[in-house]
Amino acid sequence: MVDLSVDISGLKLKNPIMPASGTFSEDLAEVFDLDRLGAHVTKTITRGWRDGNPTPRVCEVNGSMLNSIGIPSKGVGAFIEKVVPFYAHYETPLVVSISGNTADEFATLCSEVSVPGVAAIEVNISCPNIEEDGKAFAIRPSSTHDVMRKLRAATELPLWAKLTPNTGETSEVARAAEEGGADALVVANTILSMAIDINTRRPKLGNLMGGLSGPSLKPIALRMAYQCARATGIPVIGCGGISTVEDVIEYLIAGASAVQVGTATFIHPTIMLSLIDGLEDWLSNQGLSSVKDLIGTVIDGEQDEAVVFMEAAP
Amino acid sequence: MVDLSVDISGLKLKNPIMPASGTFSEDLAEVFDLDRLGAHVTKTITRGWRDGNPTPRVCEVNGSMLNSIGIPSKGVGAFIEKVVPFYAHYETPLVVSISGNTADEFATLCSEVSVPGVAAIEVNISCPNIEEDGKAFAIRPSSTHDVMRKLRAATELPLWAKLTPNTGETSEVARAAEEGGADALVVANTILSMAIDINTRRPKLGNLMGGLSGPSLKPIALRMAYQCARATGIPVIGCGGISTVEDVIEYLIAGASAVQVGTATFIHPTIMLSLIDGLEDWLSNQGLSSVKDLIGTVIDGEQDEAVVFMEAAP
Amino acid sequence: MDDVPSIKAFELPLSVKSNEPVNDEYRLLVLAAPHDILKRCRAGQFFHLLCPQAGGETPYLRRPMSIYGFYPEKGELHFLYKVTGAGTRALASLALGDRLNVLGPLGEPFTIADDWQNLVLVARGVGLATLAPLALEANRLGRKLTAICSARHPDYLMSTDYFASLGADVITLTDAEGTSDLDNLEKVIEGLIADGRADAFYTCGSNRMLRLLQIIGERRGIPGQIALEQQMACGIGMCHCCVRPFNRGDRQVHLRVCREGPVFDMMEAIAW
Amino acid sequence: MDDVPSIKAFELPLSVKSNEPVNDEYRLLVLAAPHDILKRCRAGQFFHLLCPQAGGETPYLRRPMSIYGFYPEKGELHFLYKVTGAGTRALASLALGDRLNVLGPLGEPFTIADDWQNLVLVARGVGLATLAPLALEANRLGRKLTAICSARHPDYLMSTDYFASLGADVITLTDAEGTSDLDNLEKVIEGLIADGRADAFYTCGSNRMLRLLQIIGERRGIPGQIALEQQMACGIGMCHCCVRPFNRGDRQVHLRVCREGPVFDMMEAIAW
Ligand SMILES: Cc1cc2nc3c(=O)[nH]c(=O)nc-3n(C[C@H](O)[C@H](O)[C@H](O)COP(=O)(O)OP(=O)(O)OC[C@H]3O[C@@H](n4cnc5c(N)ncnc54)[C@H](O)[C@@H]3O)c2cc1C
Ligand SMILES: Cc1cc2nc3c(=O)[nH]c(=O)nc-3n(C[C@H](O)[C@H](O)[C@H](O)COP(=O)(O)OP(=O)(O)OC[C@H]3O[C@@H](n4cnc5c(N)ncnc54)[C@H](O)[C@@H]3O)c2cc1C
Ligand SMILES: Cc1cc2nc3c(=O)[nH]c(=O)nc-3n(C[C@H](O)[C@H](O)[C@H](O)COP(=O)(O)O)c2cc1C
Ligand SMILES: Cc1cc2nc3c(=O)[nH]c(=O)nc-3n(C[C@H](O)[C@H](O)[C@H](O)COP(=O)(O)O)c2cc1C
Ligand code: FES
Ligand code: FES
Repeated sequence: MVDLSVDISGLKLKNPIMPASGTFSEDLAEVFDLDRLGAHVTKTITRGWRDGNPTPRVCEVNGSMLNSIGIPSKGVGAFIEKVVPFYAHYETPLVVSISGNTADEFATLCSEVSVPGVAAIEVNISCPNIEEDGKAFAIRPSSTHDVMRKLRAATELPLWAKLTPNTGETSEVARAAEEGGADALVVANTILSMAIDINTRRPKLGNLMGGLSGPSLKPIALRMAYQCARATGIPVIGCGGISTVEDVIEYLIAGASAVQVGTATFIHPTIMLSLIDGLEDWLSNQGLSSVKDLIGTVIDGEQDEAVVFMEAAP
Repeated sequence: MVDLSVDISGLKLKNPIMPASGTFSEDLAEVFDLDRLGAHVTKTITRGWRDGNPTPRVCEVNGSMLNSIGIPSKGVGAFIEKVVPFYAHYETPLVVSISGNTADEFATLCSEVSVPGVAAIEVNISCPNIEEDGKAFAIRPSSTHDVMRKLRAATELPLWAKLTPNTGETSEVARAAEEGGADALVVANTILSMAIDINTRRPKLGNLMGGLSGPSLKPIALRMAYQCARATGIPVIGCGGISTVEDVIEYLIAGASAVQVGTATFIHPTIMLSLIDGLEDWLSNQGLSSVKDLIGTVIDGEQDEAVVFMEAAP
Repeated sequence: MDDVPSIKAFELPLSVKSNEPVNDEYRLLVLAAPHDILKRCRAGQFFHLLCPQAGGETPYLRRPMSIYGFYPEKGELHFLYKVTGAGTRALASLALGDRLNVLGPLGEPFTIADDWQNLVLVARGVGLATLAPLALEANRLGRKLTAICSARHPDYLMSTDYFASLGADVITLTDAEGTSDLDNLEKVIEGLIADGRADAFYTCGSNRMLRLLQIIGERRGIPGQIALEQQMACGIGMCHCCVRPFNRGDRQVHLRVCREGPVFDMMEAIAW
Repeated sequence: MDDVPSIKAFELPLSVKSNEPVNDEYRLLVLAAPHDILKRCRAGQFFHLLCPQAGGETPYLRRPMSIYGFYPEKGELHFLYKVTGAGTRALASLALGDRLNVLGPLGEPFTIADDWQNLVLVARGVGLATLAPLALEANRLGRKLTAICSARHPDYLMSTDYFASLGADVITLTDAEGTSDLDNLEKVIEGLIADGRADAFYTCGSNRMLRLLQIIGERRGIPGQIALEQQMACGIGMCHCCVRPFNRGDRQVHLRVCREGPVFDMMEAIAW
């Protein structure tokens, strides 16, 4: 028997496989038993009601996809009334993803969702901050630190900070999140992208631009997961392009303590179950008794620290 | 007859297809007549001699590749003596790509390569700047502006600034390059990525991390090309993941005046010729008499300016 | 554990029994499917199909397809599709014995209210694929059905024999014969209403038809349902990419085509 | 225009004549190739192969393969390969009539100096693929050749008949028979030297063999050449990914395996 359980700063998960925010909902309970997952992570909510972006909201690009769903949200009231009780039927811990346009609004929401039944809060700091010219909080270390301190003060629950790949300062942002009070880092969100229909000459997304997810994102997000694991002392949850058990293993070796699966669930709704089973088989074939023995075992010892944190010269 | 010629701030190219730096060299003359290309762009050189990064220097990732070649360079002397005269045998204009560790060294090199036979200088500001904690110049608007002003003062030749996707401030960096004196923008270089061999647990690149190029990069670089065309008044040269004539058209519609083809040449060494022919055919099928009638024709009019420049909410 | 939803949708590979052209635009795909899946199917629902790699193209997202027919006795699941892009081109390449990964059944089916004795089905082109199984259901419930089938050309009229065999009155309208314009359609429908043969409308696909049916429905107080399409990623309600706007009272709401739909109240739908 | 390099390498799709296993590790791929391409081929050169999509895998970069045989008369180009990963698995899926896009011939060939009358070829495993065409060249030039072929097991000894048919003396060493160790190899080579049958060495692939040959070469003043491998992207000298270090005088230089190689001076090569 292989021990698949991991510990995310005190929150124990029975296995390291969980869904990524926005690619999971109660609806999936009609496809398989959600209690098999390591955690449940909800779509990001905002305090008030929001409509989301114009359609089309998704398109395909070369074996991956773009989305500009926006964050349609029924607001925090509806969420606490309807969604939190749904997950109370499961043993798997519930992680609630939240977001806000300003640091204060964000922090208010953070305290509002700190209710029984919620095991941790994932703060989606990859969303635009209207106080910083619309830049996402997690683009800069300073705005990351500021918002994390306010969020930290707003709740006793574990805080997972979800980072964006739309930055040139991943390690610095990761450290700012840690110093600001994050208990774990979720690495990463989608990267800003675009596609144009050459026949109509219109952008393929109603919102012009959107986030790239799926296999194309993997090498970028894996690099960030590695950088964050090296740069901080808190657990990293890898996310981006995972669709095979080899991808899961690659993230764990790079230093991630758990992983989130997003777009792959759209292609194979039951994929998270296959990943859990596949990981167990692989570990047992390798003679490993615990997934913890795999985490962070990348052999990079001969490498200069400078190489790890500097930008590579192209 | 379709007119394929384009004008890059006064430099006239017979067609908008040229190679990307580092994926082209004199060696390709043994595969096809290089005079068919719109421009010749050399591998980035540095002032002094450099060895490049440890091997392995490339690996495959999901239908794309990572590289960490580094910038092996024989130095500026050997370059002017051997490489510049080679290209004198062709009518196609020569664009020399250069880079430096500090802004001053960069500027010195810029004036040193301003020799007869060189039509324009591409400044690879996506390389680490040792005065800014090893961050590439083009990660931040301020360091972009500083280095561009020094480069501008060092030469009379057209300056093309090559931007990096490793930033959250593409539009700002583009404007800083324009204000600093760039005549055109090359958008973009590779994005920092990683891959690990799960059997050996070693990074697949000798340098740990490297740049992602090929089809996976396209939606990201296309988005940047669009942002740069919107944000500045100088020509944009699109680069990233181009491997079909549809890709070329998509970049031109997004606002690029020309394109660079990189990794695709490794897969099909003659692909640039097919792209030139394919573009001509497509334009003529569309009843367009000049490629200039296609450039920047994306239909985005109904979109809020804010959407274009802000980060999309994922 | 109680109150946990039961499993309703299944991801599974089905083997191809046949995949033949119906005319030069449409093809019929027949899959061998397990009895317990077929028993769950309802008219108006759809499956989300994972199209294979074919001819150098790799469709990534699944493609939604209405259930054209489901036959628990024969163990068959039918789709009628039009080849339009990479995904449907890939479907067209499937041969006997190949496997196709399907997810379903998904979405809310058509409903037939107890007092809807005379049903009128109005469809054009591939819309017939979605409405066809409704005829079977109407037949099972002993309702009268009139199927108004519109197409560019008589050659593209599909399923008319199928409708007729289920006891439906079939009215065909084609562009080629100059009978498919909205004015004529309106006349035909008003004729049915006058004869007391229109308690409810079922339609799908065409914007112009929707608008006409809404006007007639409003004027005559006749309800109806419409099956709508929208691009989909997950197909099961998670991603919110497939929303469309609907009128609910004096508000507009966004509903997911894959989850609250694809069948919606005809009067609430908003023409696009 | 003058001084512009002439076209030497060609990108073109060739059709497969056969692709059969040689033993349970190696396969022989025979392509139909145009005469003018085959005439340009030289022993030691390679082609860069664009492996097809196969079995859900999509190899992206091309794969370098030594020319195992080139026969302008028969219009055939041969490759001998070992299935190791996605690219070679895809090669193994090629069937009669399939097309394979190749780029070549590439790289610097072996050279045979005028005073090298007695050649010794030392190879193990797939290294034989690279050295085989050298035997043909030696035969054409009327040089004497001794081929020392090493393998895990007699079953994996390939090309020995081929070497023998070209008039070479063949010496086989295998792990199974306990004859392939370095001590024995050294004895065999020293025997050849004593008999005046070793003016130059040709080798490839094995680190341990290289070191041994360098020691013997140094001691006895016998020159040699080695064909080396390195991961490649472009295959024609543009990308600088395929470099290896070499001793040149008292400096180390980095040379491109695809361009300055794959054949290098044996004494300059650095064991890895
Ligand atoms: C609930 C539902 C039921 C459907 N039933 C049928 C049916 O029975 N027969 C049939 O022929 N078609 C049906 N369609 C339309 C069918 O899904 C599209 O024709 C198909 O997805 C096109 O894919 P493609 O790759 O061939 O085309 P492309 O245009 O290359 O597709 C590109 C993307 O757009 C999406 N897309 C394109 N057209 C549509 C559309 N009309 N609706 C939704 N997404 C679209 C594709 O899924 C894909 O993600 C249905 C659509 C929905 C939503
Ligand atoms: C000049 C030259 C000549 C060669 N001649 C032959 C030959 O005649 N017969 C033969 O069987 N093999 C030969 N090889 C090795 C052959 O190129 C590799 O076995 C092959 O590329 C492996 O690809 P793969 O996808 O099956 O394996 P993978 O391990 O999946 O390949 C992953 C990547 O590593 C590269 N790679 C893996 N092994 C090697 C290697 N040994 N050398 C270079 N790149 C490698 C691949 O090209 C690919 O880019 C030669 C290599 C070189 C450089
Ligand atoms: C349709 C869609 C909606 C998403 N919505 C959210 C969201 O609301 N909040 C969030 O933090 N990330 C959101 N994401 C990003 C995912 O959580 C994940 O970070 C990203 O998709 C990368 O993982 P993947 O490649 O496995 O999909 C969304 C992604 C997709 C595809
Ligand atoms: C092997 C390799 C070497 C490269 N070297 C350089 C370089 O020296 N200077 C530079 O500005 N860009 C360099 N690049 C980046 C390319 O010029 C180009 O920006 C990038 O590859 C994206 O384009 P592509 O997807 O078409 O390859 C290199 C790319 C590759 C793959
Ligand atoms: S397709 Fe995902 S919610 Fe409808
Ligand atoms: S493989 Fe590109 S230089 Fe050798």
